[in-house]
Amino acid sequence: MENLVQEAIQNVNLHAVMPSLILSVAGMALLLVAVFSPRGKTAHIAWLSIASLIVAGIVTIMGWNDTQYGFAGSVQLDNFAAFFSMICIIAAGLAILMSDEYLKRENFPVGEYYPLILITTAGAMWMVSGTDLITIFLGLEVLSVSLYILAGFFRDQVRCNEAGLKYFFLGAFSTGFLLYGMALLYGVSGTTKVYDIAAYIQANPDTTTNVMFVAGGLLMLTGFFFKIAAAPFHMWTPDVYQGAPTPITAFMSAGPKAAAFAALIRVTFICLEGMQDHLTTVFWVLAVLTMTVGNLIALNQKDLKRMLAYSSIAHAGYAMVGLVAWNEIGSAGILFYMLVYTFMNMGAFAILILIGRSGEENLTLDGVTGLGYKKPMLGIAFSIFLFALMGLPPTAGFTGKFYIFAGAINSGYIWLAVLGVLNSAVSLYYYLRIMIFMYFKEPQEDYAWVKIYPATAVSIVISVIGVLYLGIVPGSIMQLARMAGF
Amino acid sequence: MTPEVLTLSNTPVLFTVAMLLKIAVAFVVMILIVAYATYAERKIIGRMQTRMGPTMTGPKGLLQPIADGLKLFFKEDMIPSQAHPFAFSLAPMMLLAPSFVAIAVIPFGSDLHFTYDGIQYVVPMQITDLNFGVLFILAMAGLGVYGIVLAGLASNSKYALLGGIRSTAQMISYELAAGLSIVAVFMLSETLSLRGIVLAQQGPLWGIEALKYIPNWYIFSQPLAFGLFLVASMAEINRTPFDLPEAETELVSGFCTEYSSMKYALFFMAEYANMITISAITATLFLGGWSGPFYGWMNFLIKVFAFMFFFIWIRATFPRLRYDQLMHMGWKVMLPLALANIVITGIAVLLWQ
Amino acid sequence: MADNLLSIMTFFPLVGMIALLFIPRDNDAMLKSFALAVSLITFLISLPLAFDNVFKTSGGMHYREFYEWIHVGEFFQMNYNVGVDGISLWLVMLTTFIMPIAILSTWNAVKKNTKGFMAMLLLLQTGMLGAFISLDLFLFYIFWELMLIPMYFLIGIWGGSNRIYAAVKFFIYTAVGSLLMLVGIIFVYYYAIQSGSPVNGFGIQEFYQLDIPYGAQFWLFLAFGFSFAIKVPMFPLHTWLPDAHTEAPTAGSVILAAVLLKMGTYGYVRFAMPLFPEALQTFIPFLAFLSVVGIIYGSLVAMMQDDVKKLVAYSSVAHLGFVMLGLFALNMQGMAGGMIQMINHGISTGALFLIVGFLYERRHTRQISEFGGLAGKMPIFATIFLIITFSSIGLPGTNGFVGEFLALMGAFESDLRWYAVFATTGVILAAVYMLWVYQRIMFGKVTNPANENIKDLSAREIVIMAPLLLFVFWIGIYPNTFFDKMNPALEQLLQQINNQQVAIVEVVQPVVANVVDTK
Amino acid sequence: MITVTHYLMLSAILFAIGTLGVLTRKNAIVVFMCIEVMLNAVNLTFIALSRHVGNLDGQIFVFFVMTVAAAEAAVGLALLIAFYRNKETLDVDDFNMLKW
Amino acid sequence: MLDLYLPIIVVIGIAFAFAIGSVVFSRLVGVKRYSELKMSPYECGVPPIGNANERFSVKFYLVAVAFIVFDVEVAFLYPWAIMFKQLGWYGAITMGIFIFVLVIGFIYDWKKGALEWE
Repeated sequence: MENLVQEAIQNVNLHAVMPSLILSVAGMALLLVAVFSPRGKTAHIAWLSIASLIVAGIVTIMGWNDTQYGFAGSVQLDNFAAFFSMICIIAAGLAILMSDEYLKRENFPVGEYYPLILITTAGAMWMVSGTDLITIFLGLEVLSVSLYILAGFFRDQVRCNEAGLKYFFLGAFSTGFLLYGMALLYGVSGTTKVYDIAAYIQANPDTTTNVMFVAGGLLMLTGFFFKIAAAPFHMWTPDVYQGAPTPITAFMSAGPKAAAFAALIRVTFICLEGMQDHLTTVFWVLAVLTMTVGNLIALNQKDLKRMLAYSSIAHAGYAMVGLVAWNEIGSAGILFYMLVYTFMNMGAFAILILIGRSGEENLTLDGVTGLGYKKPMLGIAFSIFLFALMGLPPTAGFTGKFYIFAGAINSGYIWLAVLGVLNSAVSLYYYLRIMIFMYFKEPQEDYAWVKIYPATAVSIVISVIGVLYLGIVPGSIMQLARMAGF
Repeated sequence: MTPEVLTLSNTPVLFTVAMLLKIAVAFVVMILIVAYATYAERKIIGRMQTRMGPTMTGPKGLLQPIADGLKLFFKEDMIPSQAHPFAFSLAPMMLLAPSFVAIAVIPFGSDLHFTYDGIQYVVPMQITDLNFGVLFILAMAGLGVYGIVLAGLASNSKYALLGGIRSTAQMISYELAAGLSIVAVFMLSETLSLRGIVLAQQGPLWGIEALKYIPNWYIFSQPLAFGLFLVASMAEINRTPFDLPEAETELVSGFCTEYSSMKYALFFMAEYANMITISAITATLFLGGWSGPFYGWMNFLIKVFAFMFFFIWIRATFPRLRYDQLMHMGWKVMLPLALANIVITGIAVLLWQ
Repeated sequence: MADNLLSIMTFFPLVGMIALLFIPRDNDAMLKSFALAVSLITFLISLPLAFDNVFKTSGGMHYREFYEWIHVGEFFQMNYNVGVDGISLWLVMLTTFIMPIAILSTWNAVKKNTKGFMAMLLLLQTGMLGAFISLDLFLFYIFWELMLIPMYFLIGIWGGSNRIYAAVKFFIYTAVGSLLMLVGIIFVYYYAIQSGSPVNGFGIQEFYQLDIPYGAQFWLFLAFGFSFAIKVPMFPLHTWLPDAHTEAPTAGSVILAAVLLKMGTYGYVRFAMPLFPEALQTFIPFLAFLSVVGIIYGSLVAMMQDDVKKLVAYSSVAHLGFVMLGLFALNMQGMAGGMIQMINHGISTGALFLIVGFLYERRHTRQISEFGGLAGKMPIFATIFLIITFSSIGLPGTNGFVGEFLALMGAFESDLRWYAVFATTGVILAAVYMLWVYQRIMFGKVTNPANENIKDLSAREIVIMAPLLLFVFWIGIYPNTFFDKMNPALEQLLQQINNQQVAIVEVVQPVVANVVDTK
Repeated sequence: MITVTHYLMLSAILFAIGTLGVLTRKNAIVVFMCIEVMLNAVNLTFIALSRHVGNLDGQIFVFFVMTVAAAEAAVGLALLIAFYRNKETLDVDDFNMLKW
Repeated sequence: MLDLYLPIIVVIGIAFAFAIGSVVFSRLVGVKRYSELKMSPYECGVPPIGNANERFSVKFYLVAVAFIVFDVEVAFLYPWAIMFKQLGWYGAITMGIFIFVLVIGFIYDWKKGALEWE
């Protein structure tokens, strides 16, 4: 017993969880700040949240190239984790920036919102740095549970309730699959540590034909597929994205999705390495299905949020191409793509926040008719994000897709890349449609209600800079992604 | 030669016989105490309020409980037309049965040694010694909530529903306080087995030889935990002054408004059975169980009766709490105190080592 | 200065565009003059290229600039790698030359949102110049796609009544093709890496040295060729062109015809043909067939049009058929003819669109039946129109003759003889539809009262047309100015195509075939 | 003799029941309980396997699953209440403000 | 194993048998005189109004939710408590952090008014 305790003490390495620790503590502290603040006063909480995110970001960056192992190999803060952590931090920061005025407009300025985002981010960071199925699961759940709340945050709006509930039900449902898969993997290998499972498979190669192991692996992956909204497990995405508060939708589509991808990469590339042949086929099919379904259904969407939801499904499909590639370029490509996606998608949602009206959030295509003339700067920014989502140079969307498809082609999946680009071509249509309404039609309204909230504008500017920077001179960040990839 | 513990594998027959005997004794005693606890309560409260209590049935009214029981047996068993019949019938059983089951893990006497066929056997005076006995008791206490919820919902009547909901809220609130308060005990005893806890309370207080005249009962080490647990338990079983769910004057008996006949009697019995269980647990956890100057089971019964008297006494003395006061006390007084107690105990124990 | 000439030339319009954004939006005159000034300065910057005699002696790349751009370890490297040779030289010049004309042509035509219009034009110029000078496939792709965005807005915002349809069609057609090309580009790169060949990022000069197996070449040529064929446009993929041309504003049509379409043919010359010479051999009959079909079909459809602009648009399809046919002849005459025909088409079709624009500005209609007898009312216009018509038909003495003649002759001397025979009918058909439309518009009596008070060309319009006319005759009479600088590069190109052919026919590489046999 | 296989079979059946319940039942609370059944089936699997492979990792996992299930229950119930207060129904078919 | 659980099973059986038996017995021997009025729910002697399944205060839910969370805390505390002395300061600090987190939640609950009644 003494030995065990000694060992446990030695294994604690707070450096390995420092960024998420900072966010958790900040989250809890701000929760108290929130409850002691008068109702409606939330700005200071938002700024404190951003400050803590910056601190966590600095700590993460300082840990670059300095892999920390903690808690007996349950946590591993390596470059991979650091990169994804940064994505989550950026996503959270942008979401917070675009939230405060939005909450005031929606008449629901509640301070708990920000701590919840911080805790979600902390969960995402556990998830990306977890090398133990328990840690991954725990991170996933901390993330999910906070997001359930955030998705249904406006408790007096039925749409929001519904989004929260749907997210909750399907999230919990998928958690069941994930756990069952983990249980079976544990049963076969006798351990929950990712590297130990890999070692076990190495020692017992016939494990990969073990029915229990294969079933476990697939069930676990199913759980992850729900989280990254891969077709046919994507059903929740449009509803939830449409109903949830817009900043949360933006955040959800970037940070948590990136975290789910991170865990998926870690688990598949390390743990299930032996199943590569079978898994690439699965990923292949799912990737094609996901992008096709996302793009095709997005074609006839009128509601912008819903359209972006389907587009985000399609983008998950593109990112999955990196999984199929199963090589360094592919995994680094996913890293880079998720970063790119964070900027472009969150930017697009930030614009939706500005042009939405209070309460009536269902922004349709008609709602942006002629917007480009009445609010030229918004129009330009929105166009940049849309071009990025299309994947056109010189925006980041192009470099991101390039990275991903390069991975696939390097592994010989040329037809997958072809299907990928054909899907991009399909997606052009619905993104262009937004621009058609924005620029090619005469404005019907004067958009007097559109106020450029300063903080939201800052988030848009940051996103624009990010999109252009990653599009024009992406070399250094791509290099970082390469160092972080598997 | 060390005595052999009776197990099913080495001596199946003896084990079975002993088991059945223990169960039978425990049950009969339990039912008797339940029956006469009602009598005792009426008598004692009567005396305290300078009344006589029951006097007519039998000598000094001693047959009163039996008469009550018979009366209830022959009353009409009604199921209101709007009720859900199955759940309605299930509810009282769900309340009573767990409180009976809970006694299965309580040690009610010191070990019994006897020789059979030249082999020395030892029989623990306990129906079964689960190594997580406390958890079992808490689980059973938790099950009781279902009975009340079911009663409230199945009756499909406003008073019953309100009573049931209120009672549930109350029970779970105080279950927390009760559960937390005894954590400090386990920190000292290092076991969840009730028998183990009793054994841990042997010897002089805090192991100091100079204090050998004071037993090492946890009531001395953990007075706060004791108080908290007693109060919380009382509330958990809806005893006055925490009997809001049944509050006759406000909610017309709460969740048992619609009940009659033997089903009502089961609710009634459950309350007293719970009282016994709680007394027994408190005695075990804080007063050294069967240890004391007399035979094991006598010590134990004395402690139980003392607690029963205490409960009745409280009933006679205190007025009923208001609901907000009740919840306030559970959440804002007892819960923090219990948590603080754990922290303080932890620090104290570590410093002591 | 000379070291960075190409970069300065390319990015000057972009800088100008950014500066333009700070000019108040309602100051139309200022916006226009500024844009014009920017485009003129760009033209001046590019002038030294035209007078540099180094192109006469060497067919290689000149004015090279090379900077590392994106370097991601062993994953991939992209470089800023630019340069011009005799082939791209004249296309670059054409671009810088046409742009001031296009801007001048919109002086009064664009009424709404001048700022956006000018910004888009300047952005477009950067894209076009960049695409012509890129020696790195990745860089080329970036510029190639960059051209899409401004053109999309030019058509969509300032176009005619059916502009949305035309803009989206243009965008999606072009983007689909280019996306497939992207896959091809990435594949070539990794093929080069894996085959151990020396690689300098996505530099095409290194890619020229690759021995890509036939199986891969086939698909790659298809990917590249498809993309360029859309842009050219070749026969079955041409349907976006009439829509885009018709709906685009005059400046847009001019640039689209003069420069953007050259992107496709330039792509063939620079990338598809030399990179995949073996596959080229397979495709030549097919492509040549499509070119001839394009020539005849374009001419016939042009004949049927009621709308002048549509007529010009379809004539473009026919003209570019000649270009393609010349290029696929794979000999000096054909190549030179194709190349010069690209310039010619830029000048004459650009001029035709300007002429249509003049008409449209005056009458706000493009229906041929609305006009008639304009010759008497506007003599200067009639003269200019006639010259341009001759140029378009390819009358000797004008530029069109030189190009078409050389292209057809090249084709005739190569394996494409029979194609050339059929293509020749296109020349006759061109005469038919061009002269016919000229006759219907200019001659006869003024039947439509709206044409009674029609004004002749203004000074500005004459200034716009003058340089075009100059080049019509210059190329028509003394094309050697251009050929001198083009020939060395073309020779080198032909050598590249033919060498590779021989090399590949000789070397059989079964190992490589496995690599290419994709999953 | 009862072996680990029996436990696994039992938990698999429970898991299947839970899954089917989630997919077929209409009442949100029942759906929610079915999810809990799934989680508990997983817990059973973990414990059986933990005993089978002879280490405690599985039981530790169960601890976390329980906690998480509790947290999920808390949040889920809160969401259900919020929805019920606005819409007065808990039928899954009435989650139709957004296209399903 | 069975040593420990057989008695429990027997006890459970007996307890339920007792409960069910007494109910059934009383049903058998008790009088049965049904009437519409008698079977209606009690409501202070006036005819019952409306359905009993009304909404009740959201406070009850809050209590339930808080209970779930703290009950799990208790579940975590028990195993820790019996190992407490062996784990020493390490265990104490670890659990201290855990309790600290819950206390924050508790303070939040408190300040938010989830524990207030009226």
